[in-house]
Amino acid sequence: MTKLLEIDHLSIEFASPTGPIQVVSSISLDLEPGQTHGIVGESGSGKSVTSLSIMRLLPKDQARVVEGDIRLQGQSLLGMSESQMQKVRGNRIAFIFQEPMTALNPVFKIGRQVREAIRQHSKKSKRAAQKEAIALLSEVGISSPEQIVNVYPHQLSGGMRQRVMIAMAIASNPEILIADEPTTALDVTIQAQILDLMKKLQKERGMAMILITHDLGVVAEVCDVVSVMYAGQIVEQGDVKTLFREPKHPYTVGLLNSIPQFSGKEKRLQAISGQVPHPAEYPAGCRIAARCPSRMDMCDNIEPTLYELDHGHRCKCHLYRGDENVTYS
Amino acid sequence: MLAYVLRRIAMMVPSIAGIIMITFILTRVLPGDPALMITGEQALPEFVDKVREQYGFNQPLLVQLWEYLKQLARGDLGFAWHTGHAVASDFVSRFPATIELTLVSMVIALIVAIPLGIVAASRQNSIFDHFARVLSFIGSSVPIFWLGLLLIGLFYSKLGWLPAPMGRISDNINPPTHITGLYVLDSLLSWDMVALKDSLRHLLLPALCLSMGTMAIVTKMIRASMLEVIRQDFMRTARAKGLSERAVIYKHGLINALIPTLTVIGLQFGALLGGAVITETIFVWPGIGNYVTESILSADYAPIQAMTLISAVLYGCINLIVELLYGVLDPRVRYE
Amino acid sequence: KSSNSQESATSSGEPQVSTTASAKSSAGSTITIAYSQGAGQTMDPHDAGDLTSASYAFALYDQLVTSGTEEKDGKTVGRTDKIVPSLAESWKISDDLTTYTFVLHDGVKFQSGNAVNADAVVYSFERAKDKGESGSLYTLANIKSVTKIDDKTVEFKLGAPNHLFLKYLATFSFSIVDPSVAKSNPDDYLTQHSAGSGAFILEKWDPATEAVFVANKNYWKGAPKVDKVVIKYVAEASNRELFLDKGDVDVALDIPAKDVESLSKKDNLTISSQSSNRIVYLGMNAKYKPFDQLKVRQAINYMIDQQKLIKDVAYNQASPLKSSISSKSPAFTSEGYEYKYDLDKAKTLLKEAGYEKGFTFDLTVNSSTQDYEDIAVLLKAELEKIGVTLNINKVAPAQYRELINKKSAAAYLGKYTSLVNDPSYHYGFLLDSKGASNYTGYSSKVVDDLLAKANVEPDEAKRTELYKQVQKQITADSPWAYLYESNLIAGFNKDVQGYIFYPDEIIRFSSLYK
Amino acid sequence: MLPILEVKDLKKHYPVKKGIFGRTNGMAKALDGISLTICKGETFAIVGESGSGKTTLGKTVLRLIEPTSGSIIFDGVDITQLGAESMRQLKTDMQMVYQDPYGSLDPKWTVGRTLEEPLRTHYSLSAQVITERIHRILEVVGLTPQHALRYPYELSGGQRQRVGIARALILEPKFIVFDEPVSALDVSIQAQVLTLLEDLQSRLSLTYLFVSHDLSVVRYISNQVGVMYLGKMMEVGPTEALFSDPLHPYTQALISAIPEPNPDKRSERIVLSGEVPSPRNPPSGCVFHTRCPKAMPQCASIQPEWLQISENRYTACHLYTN
Amino acid sequence: MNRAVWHPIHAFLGKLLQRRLVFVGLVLVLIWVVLALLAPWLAPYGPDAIHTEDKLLPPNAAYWFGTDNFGRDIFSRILYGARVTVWTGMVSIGIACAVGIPLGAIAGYFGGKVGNFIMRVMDTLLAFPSLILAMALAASIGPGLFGALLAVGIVAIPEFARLMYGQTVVIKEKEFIEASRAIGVRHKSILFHHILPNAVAPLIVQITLGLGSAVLITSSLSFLGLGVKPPTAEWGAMISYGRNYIISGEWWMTVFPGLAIATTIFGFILLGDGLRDALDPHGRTSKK
Ligand SMILES: Nc1ncnc2c1ncn2[C@@H]1O[C@H](COP(=O)(O)OP(=O)(O)OP(=O)(O)O)[C@@H](O)[C@H]1O
Ligand SMILES: Nc1ncnc2c1ncn2[C@@H]1O[C@H](COP(=O)(O)OP(=O)(O)OP(=O)(O)O)[C@@H](O)[C@H]1O
Ligand SMILES: [Mg+2]
Ligand SMILES: [Mg+2]
Repeated sequence: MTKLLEIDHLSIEFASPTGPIQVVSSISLDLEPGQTHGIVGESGSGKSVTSLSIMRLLPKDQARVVEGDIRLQGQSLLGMSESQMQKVRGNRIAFIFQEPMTALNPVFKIGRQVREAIRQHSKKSKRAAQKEAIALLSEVGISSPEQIVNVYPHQLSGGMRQRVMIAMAIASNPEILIADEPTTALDVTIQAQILDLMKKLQKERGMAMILITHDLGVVAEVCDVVSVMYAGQIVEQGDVKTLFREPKHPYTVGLLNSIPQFSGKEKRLQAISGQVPHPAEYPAGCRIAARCPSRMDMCDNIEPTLYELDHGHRCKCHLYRGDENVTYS
Repeated sequence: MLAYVLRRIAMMVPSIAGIIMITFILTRVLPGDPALMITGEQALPEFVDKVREQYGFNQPLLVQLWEYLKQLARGDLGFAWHTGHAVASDFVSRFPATIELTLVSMVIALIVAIPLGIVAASRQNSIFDHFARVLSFIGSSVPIFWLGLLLIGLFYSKLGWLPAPMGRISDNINPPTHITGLYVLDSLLSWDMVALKDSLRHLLLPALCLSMGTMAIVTKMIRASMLEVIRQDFMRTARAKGLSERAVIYKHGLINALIPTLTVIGLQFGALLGGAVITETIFVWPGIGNYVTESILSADYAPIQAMTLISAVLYGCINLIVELLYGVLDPRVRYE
Repeated sequence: KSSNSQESATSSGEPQVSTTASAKSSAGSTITIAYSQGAGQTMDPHDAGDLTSASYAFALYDQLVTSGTEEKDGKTVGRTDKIVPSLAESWKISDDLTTYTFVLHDGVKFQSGNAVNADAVVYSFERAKDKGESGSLYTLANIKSVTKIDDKTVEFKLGAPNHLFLKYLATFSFSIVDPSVAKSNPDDYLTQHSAGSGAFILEKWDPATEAVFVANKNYWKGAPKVDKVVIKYVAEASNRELFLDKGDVDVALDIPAKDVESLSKKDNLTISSQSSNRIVYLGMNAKYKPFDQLKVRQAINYMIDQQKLIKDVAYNQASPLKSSISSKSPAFTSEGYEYKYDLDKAKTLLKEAGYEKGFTFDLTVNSSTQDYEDIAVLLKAELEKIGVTLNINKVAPAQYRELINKKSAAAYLGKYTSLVNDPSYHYGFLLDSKGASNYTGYSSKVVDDLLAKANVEPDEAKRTELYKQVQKQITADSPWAYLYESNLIAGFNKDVQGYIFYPDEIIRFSSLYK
Repeated sequence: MLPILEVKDLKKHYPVKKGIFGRTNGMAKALDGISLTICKGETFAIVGESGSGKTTLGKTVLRLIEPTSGSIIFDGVDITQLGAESMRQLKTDMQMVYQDPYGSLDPKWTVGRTLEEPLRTHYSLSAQVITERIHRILEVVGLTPQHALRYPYELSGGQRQRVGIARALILEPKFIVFDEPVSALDVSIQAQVLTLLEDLQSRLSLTYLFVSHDLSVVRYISNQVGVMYLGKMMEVGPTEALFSDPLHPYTQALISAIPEPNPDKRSERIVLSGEVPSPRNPPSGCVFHTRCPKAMPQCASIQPEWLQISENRYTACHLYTN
Repeated sequence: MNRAVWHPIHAFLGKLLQRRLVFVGLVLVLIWVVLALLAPWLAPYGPDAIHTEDKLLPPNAAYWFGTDNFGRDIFSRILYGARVTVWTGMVSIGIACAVGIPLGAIAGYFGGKVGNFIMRVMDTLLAFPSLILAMALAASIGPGLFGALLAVGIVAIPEFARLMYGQTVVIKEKEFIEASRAIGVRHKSILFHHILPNAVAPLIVQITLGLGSAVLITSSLSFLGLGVKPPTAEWGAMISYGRNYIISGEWWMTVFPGLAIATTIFGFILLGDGLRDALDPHGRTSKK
């Protein structure tokens, strides 16, 4: 069976004055239709780079895919011509960016920008597109869309803008929606609204979704599958419920222990010591070794592979080498 | 909006008052006794005194200032003794030439700079980019007066391709019917192709020469702001919609890049007026720049004062227009 | 005293008198002249004070009398020291030399069609009296009254005998204007319009670029041979040359001396370089140290290498200056001028004056004339040899005028061209202790007395003798260092004819044709 | 316990300027009648959505922003009445830590120089004493003396935030205002900073005013919580009580909106409609009524009073008016 | 970017040298400065030494750039001209900095009526076309080197004031400034120790570019006869002098000084532009 989207051992390098720097290393993930895949990780772990590479939106003169492939229903996106790719963007895969403040063109009216998304991939008249734009805006919960089409982005609040972004993203009924931290810049109450909206739309339209965030709570609520990224690699991947109930990787565990547990004050926070290294300084061996409470000698030199646990749960840690069956709690 | 414009114009008043003061003081400390220049070399002292009295040069400065203000209030710009004419009539006859020169230079500069800047930015580090950058560096390094001399030397004396740099139109060709005073425009309006061709040929070198600096700066600005815009999130949004790179740059990028450039373009009018002083001297262009140079050298107060006053008003108006354009192009800016 | 009517017959040098001339002129011909400057000009002959305006006045207006011409080496040359009739056909001078009675030419009409009559003459002199430029001359001429005797006769009464009165009358300042036009318009009307009886009528004038004159077909001395004269103002000498060479202009004035040689070689051009009345000198004000010492002034004189200046600055388009007056002036003498370039002599003089180590001074020069700067640069290099430091104070014309007029320049480079070619006029301005242009503040009782005496001396030979004494005295006192007499250089296209050079440097373009 | 800071009816109204002549037409009520009491050694947290006036409150309390009216009694002294010089001296007792670890350190200064500045401003100490104190404080916040020689860009976000804290601590203040000190940091670093703050408080017996929009953080760190909305206080109470039994509908909605990572602990969520109105044009009556799921007719017209519900619990809501 | 481990100066130099154009600029400027300094040793003749027997010679072995109408060596004059240029540039930009920067800083930091007034005056000065203002000033002060450099300096004041004003307004809103105020640091100290150092980068850029335009304006003034007094070897004056000789074919009197001006300004502009990129990678300082 061909997967809807398949990222296959993808590695990406950026040019820098001191030579190329690998910021994403051998990442793999699959996406089934209708599924929501969450990617979490600390800042700089390579979440955005991964997502942009699916759209082939990384700056051409700086970024380079050094290894791996991305396939949309079996067809390699990396091998497509630029014009073929333009037919994929916005049409089959849509994107929502983190900063709703800057992601809309400040000098065009909302209507024009939504219309553009509609007409780019269909042969609709301006009129029809305008009508559809209004319908879309009302679908994303904007109360008086007829007026909103005639205003400029700066006249809208952050939440409204993010709704407009979503309207543009779903305009061509994409198969996949990639959302890069869609709610980070928003207030909690607004964040709740937007997450609700996205869940609703996904259900109605049967879209698959990749949701990038650093908020574990968001992942837990919205996603089916989650990948935890650290320093350009996926360190743990699996079904949300299993992963949150039984985190395997010491980093995931640490991450979960770092969040003040809302339900009680009883536990003192257990911070992971140290910090994420710069991509230029990723260590050999396991990249978390220096910060890991269960570090072993081998961790410094040998990079662990992504070990398969049950139910598609994978973990990139020497603790889960097949021979030894150590569990970590 | 109208209220805004009126208020803005009201705000120009103190600045113009400041300019009147500064110029007044500057001209009065200009070395040189105007009475001596008004009378000829053979004049006897008593006649010089008579002139001094007639023009009020013997009055205390404050009285002179007051007289000057009164005269300005009547709309009288004074008398330019070095031409023997009222300043106003001198301006009427010379200003169109300068305006024409400045406008055509601006047009040339923009026609070259905008596409060049965009191409340079959208293909950063390409050969176009290098060309644009080097061109803009050269454009702002070459002194106008030198370039002008070389251009005349080449195109007129050596090659003989262009008419003598003397005036705005050849002697044997009648100037077009006077409508705006701008020969190019007038000859277009009255469909006088002979005059159009000839006046364009006269304009070409001085306008090209004057446009260099502006061309350079605008190219640089467009390139810089385009580079800035290209990095913006909304450009990525446009790409993510599936727009082609061309559409992204020209539909979404260009207008955003033009907005910050507007200010620079507005400011360039001032620079062009300054540059016109030199260009007009070299190309014997019968405009205001030449006139001001003469006035400064012969300590003729009235034209200098009038010139600074008018250029300040012009500057204010251009800035206002730029601001209003800003409001048109950039919805985030609204004036009430 | 004597009727000069026969003189007009002898001086047939006036080319425009020829009535057949118009037949020769090619139809629709235009002559374009590039002037070096347009600034400061006016069309009003009574206000005119510069060469440009003066040339307009001569084209637009006639005077009672005018300068004569002579044939020299097959060329017609103007003689400003020779007066011939113009609007006045003849005149009588009373025995006490203070009353002049002029009889006007018959049937002369202004361009408006009005007759040029005694009223017009009286009006014109009234008008001239009050204007700055002509008023000065009016005062100098010491005119007491101008009276109409009858329609054709006007009588002038002078305060004192004045041997150069007729020469005054020949200047543009005493142009006869049309009273009906002048009176019926605002006073400054004539600044921009013409109302004369002259050979040309003003058609168009833009002080920034050009003035256009059309021929007065009914000119009483015969219509000009061209239909139109266009004056272009081209400040840059190089441009004037360029335009001349390319045929964009027919005549270019003020050709730089350095180019005379190369331009003369061109087949299409004729260059006229003739010695004018212009003298160039270095003035030293005795009020300022160290010029209070004769020996210092003499030392400077000994440092002047006129030949070198003429060669390196004037490119041989000049001649040595050996007196304080032009060699073309009546009564000129170089007697008493013993200076020649002599470094040792200069050093000795300085030593005697107590400036063995030299001194420093500012030389004020006008930025409008390139020659000045060149002279100054050369002098600076020369004076360095005797330890004198010359700082070149190059200033704009306005400042220059102010500095020298207020006599606040210790030393300056000056030039002078006498409009009226006579020592009386020349010295009255320049070196009389009360002279309006006496910028060095030279004041010599001897000279003043001699000049006063000469002014009232009716006998020409005696006058000449007095003026020679004046020259000797001044040369001995050395308020100036003489530099050179410069040429007036103009360039013509080969087909341009009829140029008459006048030593007063004012171009009379009426005579030109092609 | 002893109150160290008492704020009474504090108001801060910003004139809303329009046009180029800067005519004032209207006021933005960033703070509109805030009262609160903070006891020694306690952490008082302020939560609220963006624009609710949290930062303004924090800065006004330190008089970095001049209040429009109201009183601020610090250690028994009404500091709104103090002159500039006494206020300057009071800075040794009251300090502030900023949200943005990038913007709050002078990029041209080394850490050492940044830490030196407060000491030099208030005391004349010998270079040696200064160095010692800098080293000591660096260790207190979990850095090493070597860090004194570094420039901000050589530090990570968490390290910078530690420097910011060290700068506040070096004057040994009694009271520190934290303006969202962890919201710019990654979770793992956030936890490091939070535990540090906890430690410091107990070791140095400090009092905190802790501003945040993150309820989980607030719940973790504070003893008292104040919930702000549009420049007004909605509810104040001891942390545990407030979180387990929120009184005000806004507090209830806020708490339910937090995504919960523990899949076993999820509860029903109240999703508020609409967005926060502008403080330039706040709704009449209860400012929250436009979004309130329990709004009643009187909410739109009558401003609810500040009510004491139980011993330590206050709220402003018509639900509790009777 | 925050994790960069290089020393700031290394990083800066690295960025600077990465761009070849900047390097060209730096070299050009350095060459001219060195030539100016060493002029007396490098120049084959004195700048005013007259050799009338060798006048108007085209470039040749004895006179590399030819001679002028007095037989003065153009090459030597250009070398000495570099001194005048470097000197006027430095002094006039020095004046502009010394007046403009404090004015801008005070206006920006304290704002209010005084600040408003200062900036209004600066705007008024900016409303004059700079060359015309410089001409009027130079003519008023009186021609000569002093007048010219004062005029050029005054004309450049508003630009520095505006730049400093813009910088101050931006920097003073930064949190670290408020943090210092929260500590109780005095205004003077904040201005000197926080704001000024943070504004230095764009100021350096402006100084570099300002030097370029100072050279241009000075030479323009000289060209119009309002600059240095003869026989001072100044490039603009040399061109002005030489223009009369173009027609007679003595191009070297104009072309070489023109090239000297152009290369100098070119150098400054390249350098300034490169410095801007190196000091401020986002080019934000270029805008107000
Ligand atoms: N254009 C670029 N040039 C060089 N390096 C880049 C570029 N874009 C991203 N990187 C580097 O790639 C790494 C991954 O960046 P990415 O933006 O994917 O992180 P992220 O996980 O999305 O972080 P955040 O949560 O902050 O958005 C970072 O170290 C970043 O510095
Ligand atoms: N200087 C000012 N002038 C005018 N209005 C201001 C000013 N500072 C703040 N405000 C307004 O006051 C209100 C409260 O601002 P404040 O920064 O205190 O909010 P906040 O709760 O800290 O928000 P955030 O979570 O975004 O930091 C906002 O609506 C803001 O627009
Ligand atoms: Mg990201
Ligand atoms: Mg805040």
